[in-house]
Amino acid sequence: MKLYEYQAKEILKKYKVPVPAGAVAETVDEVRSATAKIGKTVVLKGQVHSGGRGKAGAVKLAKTSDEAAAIAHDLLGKTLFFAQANANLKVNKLLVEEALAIKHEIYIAITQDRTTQRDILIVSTKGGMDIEAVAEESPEAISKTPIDPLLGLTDYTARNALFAAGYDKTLIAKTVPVLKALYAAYIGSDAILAEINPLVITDDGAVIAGDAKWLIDDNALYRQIDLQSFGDSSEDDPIEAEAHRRGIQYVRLEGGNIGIIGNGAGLVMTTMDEVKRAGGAPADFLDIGGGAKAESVRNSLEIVLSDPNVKGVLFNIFGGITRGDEVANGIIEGLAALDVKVPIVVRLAGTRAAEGAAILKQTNLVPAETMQEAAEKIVALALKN
Amino acid sequence: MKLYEYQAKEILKKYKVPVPAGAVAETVDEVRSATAKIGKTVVLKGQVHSGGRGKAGAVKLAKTSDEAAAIAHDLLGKTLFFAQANANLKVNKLLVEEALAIKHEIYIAITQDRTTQRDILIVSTKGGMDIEAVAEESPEAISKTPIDPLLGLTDYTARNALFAAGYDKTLIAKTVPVLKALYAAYIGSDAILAEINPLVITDDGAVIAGDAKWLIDDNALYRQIDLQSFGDSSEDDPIEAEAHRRGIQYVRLEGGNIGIIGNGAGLVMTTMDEVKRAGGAPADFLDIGGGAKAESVRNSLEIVLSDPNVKGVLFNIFGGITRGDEVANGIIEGLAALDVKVPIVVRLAGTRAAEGAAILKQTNLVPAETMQEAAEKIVALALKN
Amino acid sequence: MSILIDKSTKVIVQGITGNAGIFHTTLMLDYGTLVVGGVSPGKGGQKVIDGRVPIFDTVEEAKKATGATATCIFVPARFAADAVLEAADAGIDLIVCITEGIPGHDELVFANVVRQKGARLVGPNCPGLLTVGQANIGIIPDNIFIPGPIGVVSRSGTLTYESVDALTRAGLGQTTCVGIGGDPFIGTRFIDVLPLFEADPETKAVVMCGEVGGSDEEIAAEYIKTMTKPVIGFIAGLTAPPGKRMGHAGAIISGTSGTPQAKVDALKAAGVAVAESPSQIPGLVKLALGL
Amino acid sequence: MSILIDKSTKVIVQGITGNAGIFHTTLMLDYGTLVVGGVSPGKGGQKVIDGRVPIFDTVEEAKKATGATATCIFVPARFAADAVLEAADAGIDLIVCITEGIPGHDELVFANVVRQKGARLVGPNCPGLLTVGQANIGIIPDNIFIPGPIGVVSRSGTLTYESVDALTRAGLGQTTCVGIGGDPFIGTRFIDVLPLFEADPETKAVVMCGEVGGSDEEIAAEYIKTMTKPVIGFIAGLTAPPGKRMGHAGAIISGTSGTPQAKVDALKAAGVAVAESPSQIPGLVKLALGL
Repeated sequence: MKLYEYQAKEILKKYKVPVPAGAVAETVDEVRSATAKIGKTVVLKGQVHSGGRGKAGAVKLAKTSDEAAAIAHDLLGKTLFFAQANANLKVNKLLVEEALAIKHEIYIAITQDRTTQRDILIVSTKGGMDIEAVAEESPEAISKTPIDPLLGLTDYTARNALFAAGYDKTLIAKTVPVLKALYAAYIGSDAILAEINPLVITDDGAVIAGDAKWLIDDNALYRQIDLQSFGDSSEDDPIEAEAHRRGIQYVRLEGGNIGIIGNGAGLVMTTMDEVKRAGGAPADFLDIGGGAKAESVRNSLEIVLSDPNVKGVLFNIFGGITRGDEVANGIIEGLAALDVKVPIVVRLAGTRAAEGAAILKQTNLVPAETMQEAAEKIVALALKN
Repeated sequence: MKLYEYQAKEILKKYKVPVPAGAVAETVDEVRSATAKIGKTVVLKGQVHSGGRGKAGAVKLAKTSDEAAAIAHDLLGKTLFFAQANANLKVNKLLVEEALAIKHEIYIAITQDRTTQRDILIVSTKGGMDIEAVAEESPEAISKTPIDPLLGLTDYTARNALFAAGYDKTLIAKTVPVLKALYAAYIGSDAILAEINPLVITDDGAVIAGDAKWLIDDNALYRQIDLQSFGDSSEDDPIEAEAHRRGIQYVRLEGGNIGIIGNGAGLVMTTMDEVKRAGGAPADFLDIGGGAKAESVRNSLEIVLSDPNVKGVLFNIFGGITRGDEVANGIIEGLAALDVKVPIVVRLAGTRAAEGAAILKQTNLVPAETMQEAAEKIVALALKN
Repeated sequence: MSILIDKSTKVIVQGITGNAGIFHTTLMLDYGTLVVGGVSPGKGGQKVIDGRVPIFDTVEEAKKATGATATCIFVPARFAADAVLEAADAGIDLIVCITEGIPGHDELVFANVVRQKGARLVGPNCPGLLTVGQANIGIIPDNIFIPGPIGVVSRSGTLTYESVDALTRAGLGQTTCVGIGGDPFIGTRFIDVLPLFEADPETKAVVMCGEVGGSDEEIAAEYIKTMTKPVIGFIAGLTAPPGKRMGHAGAIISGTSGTPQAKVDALKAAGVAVAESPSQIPGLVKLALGL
Repeated sequence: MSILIDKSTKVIVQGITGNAGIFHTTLMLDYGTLVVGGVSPGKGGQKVIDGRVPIFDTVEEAKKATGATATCIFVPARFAADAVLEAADAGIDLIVCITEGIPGHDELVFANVVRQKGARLVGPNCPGLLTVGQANIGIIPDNIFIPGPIGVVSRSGTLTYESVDALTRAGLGQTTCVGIGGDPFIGTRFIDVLPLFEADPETKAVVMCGEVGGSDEEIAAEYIKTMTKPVIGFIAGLTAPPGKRMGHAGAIISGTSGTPQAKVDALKAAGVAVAESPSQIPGLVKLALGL
């Protein structure tokens, strides 16, 4: 789950990571009063799920309340293009924060690393820059340090990570506690990414989180009661959002024309690949999961068909726990409830495949023996359509 | 550092271990209003650093505010004998708590265990009883379970400890979270003992800490800012309390007549033993520590002499970091500042022992070559005195 | 011979009294798996599945009473980490965790603990493993297998079944099939399974099914260069877009990492015959074995 | 021969730039100890003690640059746990922690980590260890030692010096002297040191100084029953009252546990000659060695 900067900063505050004085605002009046309360130059930052907000024109400085109000008037409700997200996103909220007197900026992130099977602490002394660009231009300015999951981020680990990135030695003692607090926030919120870019060292020596990018582990949301309300799918693809609400594993794919429904992630991906090999373009990834019941099959069909680009649907089920007859019944239910105008090819194998095939005989669905045959058939039918 | 029950329960509350509704009171009026606020039968418990308070008459039930006030009038300021502490202790505060409707009582403790080099969770299904008595009479009702310091108290460890003690299986699911919260409180407060006896399961199925005994690791007080004010030495021996204030490692020994000052815990204990072998009785343990300066030597002498039972003082210094001349100067300073009426024997060995001996030649202190000789000399002089 | 499990492996099932636990334990027993007990805290002393399987309150008790060396975990995601830790602490050697949806932080913790205890974890979020004709620990449908010389290892469940089914239809039987799981953090990776197949005298060739995300296939490719036995590979997700999680928590292309092409290239460079479709797998196996 | 350290042991000092660090490192060097570096975060690149000892920011760097296998920790109590963990993580084999007053919880944590890493911790709250004529790691005054056949192990600092001094005056020299420390949780206990002396061909007899608190002496007594070399014991605190901490955090009689009499009895039952006073130790050693 992606968080907005202002939400991430609420987490940071809870774990005593210093953040700039500030408030989130939804109206021009709120921006005006927040600016007045801060009482010095502020920065106004549009709250969207994307980086590169400065380049998109969603970050502005204001010296006075009037100036802030004018900017807010312009930005609130405006839709801007964010290159990093490759999307037009609407600015619904502004984070109003004191502008910091920046002496140094560094980049700090903690994230789960698959290679080391650890959380890693990433430090770059080139703060404010995109980490991938730094990795190419000055790799010596970056350190990546695995964190022992049982000990957590110890003082020496944090310190050594800063030394390794070539950080100013005189600033280490005051930066280590901030890194430890960040780690506590990361673990405490079940984050899979906590990125502070920049971490600002101010003219008067304070260490403050300037920005924050934060991803929460969806699998851990059950125990993050306070964070559940932070979820906001308004920027997501509407079909994906609807599938998510119904608890269906669905990913919409750009430029596709064949809807894909299968059981098991690997099989569904392989089905997508087969459709491509057969000359079609997969329009989605949809995994009905193990042991799916008729209702979820019907639901899945409805989700896939709600994409107007879909010219045909391919069901590919290899039954293990999932039973072919149960899937067939779900398809029948779906056909009855929905006004289906595109061809559907169904390939059933494994547990109760024969029973499923028998059920589907009464319909005008096209059966297939193998995945390859199914892919070829649906592409042919959909193109003909 | 020992805590009073009401202080321990503040820690428990912070870590979400359920405790009875209640308040601590120092006056009859406070007891009356606390009772009224609770609005049902209360138990009044004298706050002293001792167990066995019921038997000492420091725990009473009261059905009404008037009854509570009458008991408070009687108990507050009263000095009672507590067999467990083997001391007369004054009741300065009362904890006023709702009386629980007790269905079951068990005993739970977490403490540091030297044998396993772990924290251990101790469960006894004979709650409300002294654990040592249960250990003798029904050892099968007790389980002792080591806790992995890196994982903390896991669900299964807590569960298995309860199973091992023969705890009612139907109560396990609701007791495990309380044990985990207790462990969090234990670790979070740097406790070396957290004992809940009894842990009460009420008629309506709640699991509540009825009593609490709590010891904090003195070495960790630097990071337990909130707990530092919980220290209360009013019940301690006054000379020990004064030594503690001055940062001196001093233990007063009952029935002694020879004051002991040395460097290093093992050496001081051995000096005590030698004095006993020589026919004397050590009056204290005092370790001036490594590298002691003249001032702390003078301070130590003052502490030891403030015990009126002391008929003679034995200095036993084996110099390593500690220098014989520095110690000698401290003794000279002490003699000048204090009106010393008892004999003093000084044995200096190791680093700068000869220089120290030279300094002490100007005094009427009695030198000794060995520990044994020193012990024999001071006993002879003190008895003659 | 076989790898990891055989008919003498004594297995307990944690979370046996849930629906999935009862259902799959029955299938495991029917296949001949030596399921010697189950664990369900508070239900110790009962028996399930027509009195065939005794229940214990704790893994420690179950191990003591039965001598089990393997466990199969079916408990829900929020209790699964604790179940893995309990099994490791009790000295179980092989811990198979079927459960899906466990928080990543919990996985990092228990993977470390299992390693420290010297145990082996398969999964989580995996279908388990099956040694043909001997034992089945998990949820793999057993009726698609026939005995033979092919070892199978895969990150995906149903894709494995598809591949095994294709092998079986082509008359190519299997030794052991290991579903290592689709999460980013799993206890047993390709690199851990391949040496076991390499050392198993009964296994003559290995089929390895990977997918987008991570670099476990690339790491495995380095090892494959040193293997004497042929490996036939398949990578799912050639059409998966970057930045999107494809069902499995681990199936995601992050920036330049985890792309299918890098995996295919690494495998080919290691001499692996990479199938473009599961249907090609049997042919490539026959070619490799000179059949 | 000797145990644990000798003149070829490369040592670094953590917390070298503090007063105690500089003072004792100088003494260690003067004794001939191979101190190859110091660690003081932020002061890497400097040199101390007349340019003889280079300083590093991290233990890892120090180890890499010097090949050190041992460390001596002088950092203050609130930073000591982190220093031990850093040393263990960097792969240091022998970690000697002089620091007193470390919270017990921290000790429980790092003792476990050190054990998992396969390293050895001596201390904390100990004077360190000295191999006569070869190396001194810690704060033991070296001028009381002469070479000879006696191994010494003790929970106490100055009591050890007293005992060693008595041996030396009686012409009984020493191999290695290990101060294991006075805290309840220490990395190396009697039971860990005695087998090393038993295996050391140069050590002919062992002097072991215990004190009230805990049961390490009783545990050691069980092992002593199997030893071929004579052990001479002493227990401090016969007059220590129960329930009172005697200076050392570990020197406390709790209920019926940790009494001096139980220790004396256990040692005597194991055939140990127990001295009633340190002054008796040399005589008992001579008796045991037939001198």
